[in-house]
Amino acid sequence: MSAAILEMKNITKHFGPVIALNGVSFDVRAGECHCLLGDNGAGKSTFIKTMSGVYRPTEGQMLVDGQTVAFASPRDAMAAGIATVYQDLAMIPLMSVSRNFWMGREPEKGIWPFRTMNSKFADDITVAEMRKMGINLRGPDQAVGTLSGGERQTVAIARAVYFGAKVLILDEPTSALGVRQTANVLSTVDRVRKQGIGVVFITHNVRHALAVGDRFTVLNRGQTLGTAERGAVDASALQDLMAGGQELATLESSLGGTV
Amino acid sequence: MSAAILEMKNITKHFGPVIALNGVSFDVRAGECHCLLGDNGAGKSTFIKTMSGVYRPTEGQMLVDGQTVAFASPRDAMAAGIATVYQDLAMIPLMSVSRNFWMGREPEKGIWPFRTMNSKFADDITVAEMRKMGINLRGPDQAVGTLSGGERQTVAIARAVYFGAKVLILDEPTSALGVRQTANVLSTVDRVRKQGIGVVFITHNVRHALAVGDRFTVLNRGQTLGTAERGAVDASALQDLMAGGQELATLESSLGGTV
Amino acid sequence: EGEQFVWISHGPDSDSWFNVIKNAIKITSEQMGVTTEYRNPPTGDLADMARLVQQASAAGVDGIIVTIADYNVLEGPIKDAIAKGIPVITVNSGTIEESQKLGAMMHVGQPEYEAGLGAGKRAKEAGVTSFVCVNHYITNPQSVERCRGYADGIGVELGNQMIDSGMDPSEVQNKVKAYLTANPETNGILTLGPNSAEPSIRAVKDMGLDGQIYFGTFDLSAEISAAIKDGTINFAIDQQPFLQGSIPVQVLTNFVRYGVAPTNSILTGPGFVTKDNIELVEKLAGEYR
Amino acid sequence: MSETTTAPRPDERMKQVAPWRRALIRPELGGICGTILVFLLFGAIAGDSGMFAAEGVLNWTVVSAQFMVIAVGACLLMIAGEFDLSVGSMIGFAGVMMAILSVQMGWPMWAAITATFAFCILLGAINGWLVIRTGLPSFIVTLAFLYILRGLTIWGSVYFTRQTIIGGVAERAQGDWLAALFGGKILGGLFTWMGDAGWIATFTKGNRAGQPVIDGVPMLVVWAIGLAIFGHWLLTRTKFGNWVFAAGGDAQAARYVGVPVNRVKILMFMFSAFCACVFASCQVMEFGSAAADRGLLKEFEAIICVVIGGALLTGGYGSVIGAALGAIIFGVVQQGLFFANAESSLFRVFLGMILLIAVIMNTYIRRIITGER
Amino acid sequence: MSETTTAPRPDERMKQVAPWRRALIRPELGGICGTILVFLLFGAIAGDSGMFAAEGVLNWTVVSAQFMVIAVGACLLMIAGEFDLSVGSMIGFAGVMMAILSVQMGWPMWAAITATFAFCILLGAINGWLVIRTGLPSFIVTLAFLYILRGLTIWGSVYFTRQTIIGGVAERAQGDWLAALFGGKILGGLFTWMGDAGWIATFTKGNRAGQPVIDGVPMLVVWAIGLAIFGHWLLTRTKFGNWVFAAGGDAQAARYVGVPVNRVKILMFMFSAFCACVFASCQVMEFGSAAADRGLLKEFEAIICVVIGGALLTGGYGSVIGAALGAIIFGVVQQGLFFANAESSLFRVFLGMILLIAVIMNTYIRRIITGER
Ligand SMILES: Nc1ncnc2c1ncn2[C@@H]1O[C@H](COP(=O)(O)OP(=O)(O)OP(=O)(O)O)[C@@H](O)[C@H]1O
Ligand SMILES: Nc1ncnc2c1ncn2[C@@H]1O[C@H](COP(=O)(O)OP(=O)(O)OP(=O)(O)O)[C@@H](O)[C@H]1O
Ligand SMILES: [Mg+2]
Ligand SMILES: [Mg+2]
Repeated sequence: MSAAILEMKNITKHFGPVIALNGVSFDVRAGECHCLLGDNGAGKSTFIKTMSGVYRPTEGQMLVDGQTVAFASPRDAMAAGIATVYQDLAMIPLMSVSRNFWMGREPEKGIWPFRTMNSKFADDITVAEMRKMGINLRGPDQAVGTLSGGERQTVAIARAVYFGAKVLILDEPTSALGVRQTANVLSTVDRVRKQGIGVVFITHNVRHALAVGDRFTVLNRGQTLGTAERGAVDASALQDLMAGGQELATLESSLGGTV
Repeated sequence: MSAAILEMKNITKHFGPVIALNGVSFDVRAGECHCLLGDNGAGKSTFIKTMSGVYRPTEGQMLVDGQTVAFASPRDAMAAGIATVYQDLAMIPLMSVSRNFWMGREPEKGIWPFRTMNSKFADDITVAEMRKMGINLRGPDQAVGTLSGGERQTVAIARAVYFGAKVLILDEPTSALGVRQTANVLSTVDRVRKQGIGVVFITHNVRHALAVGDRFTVLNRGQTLGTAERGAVDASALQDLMAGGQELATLESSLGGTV
Repeated sequence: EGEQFVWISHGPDSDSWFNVIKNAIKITSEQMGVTTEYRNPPTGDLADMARLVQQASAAGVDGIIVTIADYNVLEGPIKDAIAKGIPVITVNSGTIEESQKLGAMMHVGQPEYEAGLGAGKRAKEAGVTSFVCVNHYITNPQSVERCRGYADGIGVELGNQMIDSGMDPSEVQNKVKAYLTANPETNGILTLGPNSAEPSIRAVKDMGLDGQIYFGTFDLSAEISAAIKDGTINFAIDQQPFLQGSIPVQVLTNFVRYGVAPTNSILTGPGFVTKDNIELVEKLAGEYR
Repeated sequence: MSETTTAPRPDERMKQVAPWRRALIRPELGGICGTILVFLLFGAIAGDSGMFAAEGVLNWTVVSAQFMVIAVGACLLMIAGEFDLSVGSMIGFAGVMMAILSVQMGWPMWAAITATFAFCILLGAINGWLVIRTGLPSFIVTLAFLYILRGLTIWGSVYFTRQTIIGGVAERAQGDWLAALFGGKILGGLFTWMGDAGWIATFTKGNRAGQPVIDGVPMLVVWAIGLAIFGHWLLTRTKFGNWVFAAGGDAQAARYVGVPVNRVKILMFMFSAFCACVFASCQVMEFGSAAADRGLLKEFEAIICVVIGGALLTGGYGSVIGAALGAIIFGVVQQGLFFANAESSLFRVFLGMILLIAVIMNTYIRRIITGER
Repeated sequence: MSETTTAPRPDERMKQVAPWRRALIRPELGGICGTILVFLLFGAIAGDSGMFAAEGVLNWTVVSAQFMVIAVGACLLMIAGEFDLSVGSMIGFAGVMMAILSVQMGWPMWAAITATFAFCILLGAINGWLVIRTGLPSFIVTLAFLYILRGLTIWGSVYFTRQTIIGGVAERAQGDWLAALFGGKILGGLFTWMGDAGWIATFTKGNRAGQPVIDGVPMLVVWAIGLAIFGHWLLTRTKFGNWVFAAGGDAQAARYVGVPVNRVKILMFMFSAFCACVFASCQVMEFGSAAADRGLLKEFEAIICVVIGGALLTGGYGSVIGAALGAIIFGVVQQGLFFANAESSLFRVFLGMILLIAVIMNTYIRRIITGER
């Protein structure tokens, strides 16, 4: 496969007394879906927030296309082609879908100092992009607060995809979704990957990971337990890895191995 | 099996112009786990909030132990033995675990007007109950805000179980949880059921449902699609039911049926 | 008959002093058979007061009575009203010269600085060397004028002898006590009205200094006149607000009806109320005095 | 997510809502209704008092314009999720600073005005910086500045002039180009012509007999309208406006997608300070004096205008047009009560009532918009 | 969820925190430090001015007690997630109502006081009910009441008495048992005895020479201490206190688990009104007069005390002891500046600074507690 677009080396992150990440290395290549798995509190969200410029790593190195970078803000990361769909969705309920879609990168027209937002253009693109994802909006000025959870998720993904990211990071996009919505998100991931974008997919759900992942990295208590290629690992092995492989056995026998 | 502890007949609920529930019937018996499944926006949360006294149904009848009831507030429902663990957890981050655990039913000592909270008793019980669920607290006065998501979930469940509910309602308790935490919650459900408590378990995840459920009711767009007994239905049938059984097929083929 | 006048003051809604004026206006209006509206800027903001003058002139009243709280602010609106042919009488604060410059018919009142100066001279005669001026509405320019006049009368520079006491009576009382404790050489007090005088009386009495300290105040109230009687307060500067309320209404009525008016301004103060003449004013203090 | 067909189909789970009802749903609706109501009301009770003659109109227009200037600043800031209790103190401070610099220090007027604007905007930036940096609610930080600035104003004016009122600004402002921008009047010719044509009343007696009762539109009114238009344009038409909404709606979310939230908020604090300075300059230039008590409680009045105009106290929702209408309502009610000869101590009672009624109405409207209940 | 063994094991992902540092982490820590600092400061700069002699102590104690009475009410209300800007107007209103009922209407004093308390508490309940019922922020609702009550107070006192200061209450209160509960002094005998024994200073000149400088502790101080103890007990020891925290921390969550949030909030509004009435009664009984302008800006001062004392403006966190310490800080600073002969117009500047420093310190402390950053 191609060289890594984004590479993180030995990332450490402390929050005051809390050591959230303790030397994590990770990379994404173009056109692959790299799954990041791990239990609650393993540090997945912290790690991807480091990637996307929300936090600065306490220690460690980040490389984009082989160049060392240091993001001061999410804006920098976006400029470098890293788009993120956060677990907490980063949508503003009282604002319209179109305004949310374009937030932070509003299209403009006219000349300074009379530059205005190109609302017509923004609305058209929003409606078109949402339709591509299978959502028919009542109108581009519908408030996001009136959308369902699944619909909001889709706006967030559509936004990231539209802005032509090189790397798309999805933090547990399926955890609150129903079956149909989940299938939709997974097939979107698949579609995005085929466009040559590197996808970082975070989930608790081993089956969702296996459905779309090319590589799998498991985080545990702030450290990596290693990376596996697709095919080299199966669901139960991953599950054991995530759980630390201990008392799960006892539970599984009583519940029939269906977790 | 025994008679229903809680029975909901033809429940309708409107929010202004939105018709969230359109005639849903449902019942729970002692010692069973009745799973409520459905896609996003199907009305699951609305339905259980009706059961637990948060909303009043627009129309329809509720019976507890065969008696018609009308809950004016969550307090009434609790008094009738219905305990709920909400999707949004109903925890107060700045307050201690012990205060959260007892919130709304603080143990008291002394005589009026000098009744005070029995903090010692409250703390002891909290620590003990949390230990039963497998959590060792730093101390009962640790703020809930410093707990992980899984730990908070456990506090909520421990609280409901401790207060000796006849019916325990869990709204998507596993959606944000890791593998180990999920297993823990499911085995707790199993334990609770064996104590003769009726459990209403809401989830998107067919596998989690099948692991513990005795009966399965699927909601779709505010209406029931029917109730199935354990053994009479398998994972893929349920999944089809939830999704409305349409385009899922195409997705499954491309993704390998692993959703 | 039924002429419409307005009486515009600078006192905020809560200012108790203008009550006597309101009462005077009411009585005089009834006597003369006219309607006189009393108006004031709710927070005492003089810019709002200027709007009131403009408003009255827009409403085309038959006469305006206005205090010269700040010459600069009111100059424009008053001149406009006069240009419109509305007779204007200035009252209360401000000087006769200012009144004439504005082109008003006459001035009825008491110039604040001079009143303070008079009080200061009196205090100097009594031997006051170090004083405190209890200012309960320091944001109001007129109040500072009074303290400044007083200081000049005694012949000292106004510095931190003027204390920002606030309106709350307990705070005023305790601030005065604190000041007197920290500055035991103080032998004169000036308060600027009932709001600061009443708590100060208590402070002085609490400290056993009643009669020991030369205490002057502006304006009258029941408690102030009692204090004058028992010797706690040496003098009160009475600017006879009743006259400020009443005379302009009479003059305007006669002017509008019959075209007659006095040719000179009338100074209603500073009149000094002391133990000697307190009997007269005691009964009516706060309501008509 | 409920449909994957391309043609929108009405959702069977939505009851029908009349389209006219939907069209009406906008933040400034409350303001519009309120304005109409207020004009009808005073038209009825004070119609013959001169309130709606040229001079009366100018009277309440000027008062409304004053409110509008600070309401526009407060509105944008409130939509950005913060508010500023130091506006009133800032007005007093700016006026006194201008007067001290020009009258006491002898600076030319334009220099005094420029320096005051620069310093006050800097103070606004400090306000904003503290709010951002400490994460404290703006209520607390700006409350501290309310006291600090008022204290400095009183101290400064007493220290430099032994008075709390500083006159003589008018002489210094004579012929100054920048002062004219705040204290001047425009369209004087038009009014003279209208007076001559008999369209507006003229003085009938006194030494200005024959001149029209209005000799021009004060620059304050021009500023108010200009600021309202600018604010409205900024908020609804530009990228920056979108960021203002975003910063107030959910600062964290906005930060995640790359909106420079801190910069937006600090800029809005600076804009609010700028508006306070415009207010102070117009007042000082018009009246020729500054006083330490100017602007008392104006912060509340600004907030009231904004809230009457439909903005949400918690940020992320509102409209500058609404705030401007709120200012008009406030101004008309305040002056109208005088025209109607109402007992003036009841003014506050009315004000409180109007505030309550207006916000309850606005809440109802907003609930319809967002569908919340 | 990281362990299932029973013995707690230190988490390897936590750095060690010194136990003394943990023990210190409590909401009132800021208040405690602030109080110590303030006493040290004034001990240094005003130690020889009589500030810490018996009389000086009583002086700032009384001022602090006043603040404390309203701060306790504001604190509980703020922890319950709301605040009340109408406290100041309520103080004025209660005083005038009491005076009108007793002096003008001729009611016996105890009846006037009781009726006033009942009516004001009812007003508090209406405040609370409106906040709950309309879902509006309490800032707006109580701002409306700030205006309405002040307007009614002025109008009422002028209407009934043609004055805005109503005197003569002292005579009516003479010998009234309920009035004594607010206006009396206690422990007079003790102080006489202490004066005779030479433990406290006696007057050396003036017409009270020989008497001790203090003739008793005003009931106001007793009320302040009593309310603070009651509030602290209520908040930390009772079930209801837990509900107060819950209502302010997350009203929705509290409602879900059956806490009667609405009742809690309304009761806290009523308690805040009660405290305002206590303040008003003590003042009216002590000074023998009521005035329409009493209590101006007291709402801010109450909020400042509470916030200095470590409570969170957004609710759910704070301590009554902290608020009481905040009141002491406020009182000591205000009076101390006079003892220290500081330029009094700078008082507001100091106040603003202290507020800022105190809240920044408190925020730092709270962040350590919750581990947020
Ligand atoms: N801002 C913060 N301050 C202090 N500690 C934090 C902060 N953010 C995260 N942590 C801690 O860092 C650890 C990792 O948290 P993180 O949210 O990254 O986990 P996660 O893997 O995303 O878990 P989940 O699956 O529950 O989303 C946790 O112990 C958490 O408590
Ligand atoms: N308070 C409310 N006001 C208006 N509409 C509401 C309200 N609560 C829920 N709804 C609507 O009712 C429908 C059912 O919502 P509900 O939350 O019960 O779904 P759910 O099955 O729990 O979905 P999820 O799986 O996403 O939790 C949705 O269309 C939602 O938008
Ligand atoms: Mg996470
Ligand atoms: Mg739900």
